[in-house]
Amino acid sequence: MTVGLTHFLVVSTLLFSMGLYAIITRKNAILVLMGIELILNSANINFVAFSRFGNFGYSGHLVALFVIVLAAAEAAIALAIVLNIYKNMSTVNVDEIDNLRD
Amino acid sequence: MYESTLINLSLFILLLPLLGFVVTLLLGKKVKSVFIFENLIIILTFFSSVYLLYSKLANFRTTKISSELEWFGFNNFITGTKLSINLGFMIDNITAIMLFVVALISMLVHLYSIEYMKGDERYNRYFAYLGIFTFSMNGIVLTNNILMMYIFWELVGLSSYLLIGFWFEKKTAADAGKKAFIVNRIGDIGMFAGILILFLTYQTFSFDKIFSSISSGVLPFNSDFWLTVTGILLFCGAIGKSAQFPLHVWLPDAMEGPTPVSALIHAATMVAAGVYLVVRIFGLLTADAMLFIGVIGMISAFIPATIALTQNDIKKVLAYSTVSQLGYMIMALGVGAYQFAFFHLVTHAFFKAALFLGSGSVIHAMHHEQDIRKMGGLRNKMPLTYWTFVISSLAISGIPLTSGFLSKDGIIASSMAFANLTGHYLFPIFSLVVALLTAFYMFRLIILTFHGEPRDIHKFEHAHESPFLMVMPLVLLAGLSIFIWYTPNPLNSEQGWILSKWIEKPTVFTPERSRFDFMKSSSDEENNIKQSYLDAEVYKEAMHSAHYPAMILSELMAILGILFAFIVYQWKKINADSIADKIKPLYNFSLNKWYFDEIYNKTFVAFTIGLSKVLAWFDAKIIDGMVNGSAFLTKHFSFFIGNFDKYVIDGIVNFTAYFNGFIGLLVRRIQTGKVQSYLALVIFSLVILLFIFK
Amino acid sequence: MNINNFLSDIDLIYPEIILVSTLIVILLYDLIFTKNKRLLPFFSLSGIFIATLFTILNFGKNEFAFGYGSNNYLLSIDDFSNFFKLIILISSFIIIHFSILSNEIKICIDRHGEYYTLLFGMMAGMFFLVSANDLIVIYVSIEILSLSSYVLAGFVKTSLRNSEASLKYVIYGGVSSGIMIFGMSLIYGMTGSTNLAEINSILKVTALSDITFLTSILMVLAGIGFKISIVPFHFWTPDVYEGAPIPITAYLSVASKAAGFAVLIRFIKIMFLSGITNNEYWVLFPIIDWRSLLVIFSIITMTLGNLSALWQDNLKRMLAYSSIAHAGYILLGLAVLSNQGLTAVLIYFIIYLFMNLGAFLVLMLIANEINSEDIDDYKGLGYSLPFLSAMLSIFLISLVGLPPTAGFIAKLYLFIALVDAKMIVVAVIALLNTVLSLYYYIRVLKNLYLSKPNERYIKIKNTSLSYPLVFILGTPVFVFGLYFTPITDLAKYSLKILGI
Amino acid sequence: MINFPILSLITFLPIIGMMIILFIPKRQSLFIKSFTIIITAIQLALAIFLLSNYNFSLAGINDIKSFQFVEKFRWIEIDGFAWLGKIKIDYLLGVDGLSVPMILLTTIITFIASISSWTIDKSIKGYFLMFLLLDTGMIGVFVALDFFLFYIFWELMLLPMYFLIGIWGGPRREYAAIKFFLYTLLGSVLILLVMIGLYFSSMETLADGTRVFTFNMLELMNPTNYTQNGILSPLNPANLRLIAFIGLFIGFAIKIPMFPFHTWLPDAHVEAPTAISVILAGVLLKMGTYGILRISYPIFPDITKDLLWWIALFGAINIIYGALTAMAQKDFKKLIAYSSVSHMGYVMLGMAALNTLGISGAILQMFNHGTITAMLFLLVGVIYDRAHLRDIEGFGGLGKQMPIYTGFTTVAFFAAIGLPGLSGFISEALVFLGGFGNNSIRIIAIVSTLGILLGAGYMLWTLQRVFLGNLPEKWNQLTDVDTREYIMFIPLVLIIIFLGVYPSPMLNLMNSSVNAIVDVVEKSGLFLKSIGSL
Repeated sequence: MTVGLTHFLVVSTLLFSMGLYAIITRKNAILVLMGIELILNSANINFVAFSRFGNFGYSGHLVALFVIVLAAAEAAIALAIVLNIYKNMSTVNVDEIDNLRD
Repeated sequence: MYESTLINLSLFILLLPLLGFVVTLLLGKKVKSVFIFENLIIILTFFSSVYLLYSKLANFRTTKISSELEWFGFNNFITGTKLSINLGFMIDNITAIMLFVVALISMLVHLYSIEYMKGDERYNRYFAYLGIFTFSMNGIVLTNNILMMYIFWELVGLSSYLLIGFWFEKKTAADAGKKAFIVNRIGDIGMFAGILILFLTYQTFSFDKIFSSISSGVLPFNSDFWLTVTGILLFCGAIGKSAQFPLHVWLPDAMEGPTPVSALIHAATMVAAGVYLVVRIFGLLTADAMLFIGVIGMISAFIPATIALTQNDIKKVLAYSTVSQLGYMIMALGVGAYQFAFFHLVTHAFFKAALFLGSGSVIHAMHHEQDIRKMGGLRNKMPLTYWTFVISSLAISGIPLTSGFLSKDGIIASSMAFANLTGHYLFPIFSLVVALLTAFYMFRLIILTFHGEPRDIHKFEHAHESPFLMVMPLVLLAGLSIFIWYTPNPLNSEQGWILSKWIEKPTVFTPERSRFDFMKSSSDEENNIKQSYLDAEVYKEAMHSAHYPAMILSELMAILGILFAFIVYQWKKINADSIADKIKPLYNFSLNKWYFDEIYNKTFVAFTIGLSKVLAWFDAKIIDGMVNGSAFLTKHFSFFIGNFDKYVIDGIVNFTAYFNGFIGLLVRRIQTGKVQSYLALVIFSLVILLFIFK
Repeated sequence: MNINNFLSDIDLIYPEIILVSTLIVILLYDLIFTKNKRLLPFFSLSGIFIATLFTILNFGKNEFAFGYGSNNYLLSIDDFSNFFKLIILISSFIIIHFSILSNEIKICIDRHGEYYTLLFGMMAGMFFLVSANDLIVIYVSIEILSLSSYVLAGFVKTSLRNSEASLKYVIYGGVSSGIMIFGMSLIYGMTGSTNLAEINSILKVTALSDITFLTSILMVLAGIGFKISIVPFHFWTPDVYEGAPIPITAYLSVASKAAGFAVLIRFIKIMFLSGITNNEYWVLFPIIDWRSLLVIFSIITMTLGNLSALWQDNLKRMLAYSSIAHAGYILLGLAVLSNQGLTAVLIYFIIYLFMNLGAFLVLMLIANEINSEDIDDYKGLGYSLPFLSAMLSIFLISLVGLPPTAGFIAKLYLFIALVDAKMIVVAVIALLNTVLSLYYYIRVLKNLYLSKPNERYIKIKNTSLSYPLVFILGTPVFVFGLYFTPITDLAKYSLKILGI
Repeated sequence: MINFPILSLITFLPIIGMMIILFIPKRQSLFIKSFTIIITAIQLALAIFLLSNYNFSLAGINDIKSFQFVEKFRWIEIDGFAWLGKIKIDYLLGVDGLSVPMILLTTIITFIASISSWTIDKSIKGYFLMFLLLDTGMIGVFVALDFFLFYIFWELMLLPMYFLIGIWGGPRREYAAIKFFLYTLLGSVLILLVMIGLYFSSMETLADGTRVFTFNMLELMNPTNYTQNGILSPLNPANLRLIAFIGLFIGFAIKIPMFPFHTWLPDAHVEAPTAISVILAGVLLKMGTYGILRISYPIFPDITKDLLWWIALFGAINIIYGALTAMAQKDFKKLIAYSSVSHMGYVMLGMAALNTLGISGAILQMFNHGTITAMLFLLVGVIYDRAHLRDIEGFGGLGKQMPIYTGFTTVAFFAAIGLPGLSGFISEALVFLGGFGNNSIRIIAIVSTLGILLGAGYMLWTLQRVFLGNLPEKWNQLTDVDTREYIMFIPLVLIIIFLGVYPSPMLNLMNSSVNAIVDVVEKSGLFLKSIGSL
């Protein structure tokens, strides 16, 4: 059995779904952020897989690199924000932070 | 003497009282004696009208003088035509006589009122109102077109309103004024509709132009039927103004006004305007319309006569007798007795004014007591009042040597002639019955008031003959109720100058096919279309044969009535109360005026008020509720203003609630503040979108 | 790639370079002069000023920049992008003044360097975003923009609502951009390119209309929709707008929304345009019923925005919903899918810039004094603060869209476009929405003037900067309402989008 | 001949006054009041001056050459839109026999309202600023000949009115103000939509021969200007002219106010301060009917002709429904408000007649109703100032206590119920003559005559309840009319009587234009139908 595009796509879709699931169900902000990382990485897998199997050159790889960099930056900022929240509210449970609402 | 002189003179007569009104009204507060000015004005008006009458009869007896000027107009540049709405005068003998009558009675009432109204806090305003009345009445009389007549028609309505409600502190007076105006308006709507039809058809309001168009065959909507309708609609105005059945209910109430006003407006002149209107439009009445008019007149003559039998208010009796007599005139017009109708108008104006002023004199003497059951025996205390009252009562009963005999007998004779010619025998029968009733209730009134023993000694003690200014008009008017002014032969009015020379014979312009047979012009008369049906052989013959029977029968009736009154009230051979008891239902029916007011109040008035309340509720709750209540707006109003909730509740409740709930759900529930539920919603809606657009 | 080309392309991005340089200058200045922060606004304003000059100079050039491969370019420096850059610059210019005036920002004086740096970060992100011609550039610049704004939304670290806003923003934003990049990956997979123009030429040849492609497009739209806060991607907006410092809220509601719209328009027009009809309607690839999609988005957006705004007691939150509703109106202009609709969008943005910033400015000035954004606390302010209240009324009336304010002109052009496209029903719905919106705007006016004044007397202490600024924002609202030739000219001039 | 821009002057004079008042300190309230009165007086003088230079024989309506005092210059001009060609909007003012009576009415009413405003004692400066702004809006509506300009002025009135009711009004002022605002805005968005639709349906040929879309009303009236595919062009088989007409009509009808869109009126009237009620009833309501005559009729003649019956029907409903509802009211002001609903019904009926008499009657009724209702509201204001009560049942016998006041009221009431000799009669009679003259609405006209009766009913009933009968103790301190009130009433009474006795000048003033309206609707109606059926 050769590993083909389909396999990569299945993996990435699974990752994407798991990411979404994590984002929606996890209470802890850190875990939600991890869900976001999962989504970004599923996109990365897609880019690379398409690039490789579609003979599109290396552009997909490039994109993946960009995404990785930005994901890192985003994670840094997000963690800082979560830290600040923890300092202010003594909790990082996303569903408890709902003071701003209708 | 030129025609234009007469026109100018009539303009002068018209505007003079207006000047009096304006000056008296504006200065009334400041200058206490301004009423003298008004009186001088009216005297001047009277003499001008005498002069006008004289000039007209002396110089232009057979000519009809008319003149008009454009009031406003509409140019149509596209068709190049111009539509003018004109104001104008038309002076024929009828006008001149009527003007004289109005001015005379108006003057007498003015003078009379100087005494009668003395001490009233709005003394000057009273005279001002009399002034505007005289002005408007003159307008009705002088006009040559129906629109102008309608205008002044409304203005007399106004002055009537103002004068009936003159003592507006009294609720009954205020009510009566309102009632008079509104009931009159009902008739006026009909009249206005008639005017609309006329204008639509003929593009003019002028009587003469309308008549000439009719005679040249132009009919409303090209049908005789609509001509009939037009005539009846115009007649509706007369029904209102002349208090004919079924709109007669306002006139008795109008007696709340000062008595001189009742004499002037609600007996002699304004109420006769309806008759005058029918006289003016006589030329366009078809046979059907005339029949309708006759029937209305007949009913109006009969019903009030029965009511007058039992009334105890001196003025109410006179009021019902006025309605009854007006019914006579209207009926006379309906049966084609054009000249007698107008003649009766004139004679009635004099003797009825005398009666009212006489009753005013009594009321004045009795310190505003109007109930005849509390009077009696005044004959000696007030001889002049008494005798003038008697003469006038004789006149109204149609006893020979009086003017009333001349006119009334003529009407009865004409109705007989009409019955013979057309077979409508109800007219003479009813007119005879009414003659009987009239004689009875008038003498009942005289006997109860002047004869016998005083029933209220206290008031009787203070009673006294009225001062000169009040008695003088009585004497004058009673004098005018004598035959000699109208005809040399007391038994045959037709030979008198007023009928043979002064009152023009009517011309009928309606198509031949829609006239009564006797009004059709016979073939040999084709050359002479101007000849009136009154001069037609067939009609002359009928009149001739009816003359004596009518005279005999009517005299019989009158004397019977008087006799019966004496039997019951003077000699007390029959106890009035026991008769009343025996026929209790009929008595009550009469006493309660056939329950007209009650019926109207329970039906039309109640309906209108009820409808208005329902609509007001509908407006406030439903319309408003609905428009606001694209529901949640309503809710939001309530959000702003707490008390608006009641509208929500009263309005369209369910929808509002549902919609509010929906919006609340949408807005409140979605924005939970929880970021994860937001994201879940985003993903959910993405899936939905995918399904929609796939 | 030719180095000469590269160098000549540099010429085209001077404004961006200026912005980034200013960023660096501010950063350095902040590091070096730790005590004196007063010059920071000055640097910022001069940077913006110079960038504006270069942007204006770029008008009319209409060139692609940074090509790669066969005729693919990363950026297109066209008048359309210049227009949006101008919008961003003007709003940034005003926002700097906001920041000077804002009490919230003032109290964190030691972190001002950070503040202005991040502001320029946002600007830079937006600048690239509006000229982005490639999915990668779109993604990267959105991220630059977002990352800066996440921090700015929570700038006052001690403030609970700042922190909450920024947390929500970052999570929501992260997920949105994640979904977007996943969608982009799918597009890349199906077309083999990330360049908008190239994808367009591929779509011309191969008709892609399967559900995967549709999904990917919707995913990208979700990412962009997050930026411009259209329903159903708007949920963050009220919370973040309410939580963030007012200058940032104002900035997000104008500049970042403008940038988002710019990229949305470019995304749709460049990627999917197959032709233009005689009367300049766009014919798009029938992958999806574009007009219905956009109309549904916009109608739901404006209706929900307006309906929700009705319930708000906090003026800031109300303005957040109002900005959602306005996003709906603007999107309607795009939904017409014609140059005419596009003109309406551009005109709307010019006017929206002034009226919305004006409303936020007055809100901020009043909040500075009474420490409240609650509409009920505005009762009777019309009598103690006549000038500010009058101006606030004008801004709000303009937001409703009543003549003779400029808001009317914005709506007018929008409806002109709609009627011309025979989208009458949509126009009626939009108009009814306008009526609806009157309701909550007028509520503010009601509290200002109609309600009984509160006892306390409020006075703005220092008006030397704030009042002229309010006046400067108010003037265009009036002038453009009565004489709108300049803005329509500008909008007309800025229609040029480089692409196929 | 006038060689200065009198229309602009008359329109923007209040704005100038507003600018000046803006710089007057609040404390100078006396100066602000008198200054406003002076401004409105100058405006009135200008209007009379305009009238004296007006050429009665020119018709206007759809021909720019026969408009007078025309001011025209290019306001907005934008070249180079590929799909639109050139966008241009003109600043176009002009008057004809339709607008001059309205300008006259507006200036008179505003002048009297400014005198009536003397009693305002709360934030005087703000009041008069709003007052003057409102003034400009009103005049502007009547002089604008460009739809766009018209719309701007139309909307300009909303906000000042909102504040005038909302700040200086009665207890439920906020509710009334917002209701007014919402209703009118709802109406105006409909107008806006139709305006835009028309813009795309008609093209004007400029002097240089280019064809451009236009907001110019007169060009919109020209049936040869329609484009092939315009959404409201009869050439387009799928045109929406009927719907557009209805939309436009509702937009105007809300202002009239026509049943069932009238419910804002009673609330607005009851809550508004006297002067504002006066303006509202005297001028604002007329804008609805003016708009219909100025815009709906000549631009949609084909639809107009088809829907005349409906317009008449709603007119009749207004007449009767308004009268009946008025009858049940207990609040004096509300009663007058509903009577306005009834009386505006006559205007609609007259318009629906579409003949010289009917339309003359309608315009005259607009003017007359303006003066009569203004007077009625002033009268209610006078009694409310003194007694702080508007409940009809709470009064009685005032005729004794306040005879002169009663006199004025009687004149106004009788004018309102169409007593001959007072102005209301002429217009009502003309309306009926016109209505009856039109075959299709004849029955409706006849039914509407019931309104005359009902009008007399509720007016006299009110007169009786308030002025007749016995005077309750508590009202024996009420004073009669004072000098300031004399100044307000006497001109109105004189106008009412003058036009009742001699309406000719006013009718001549509008005669040519009325002919032109009828002609335009007839001719272009036929033309449009013929090209529509091709």
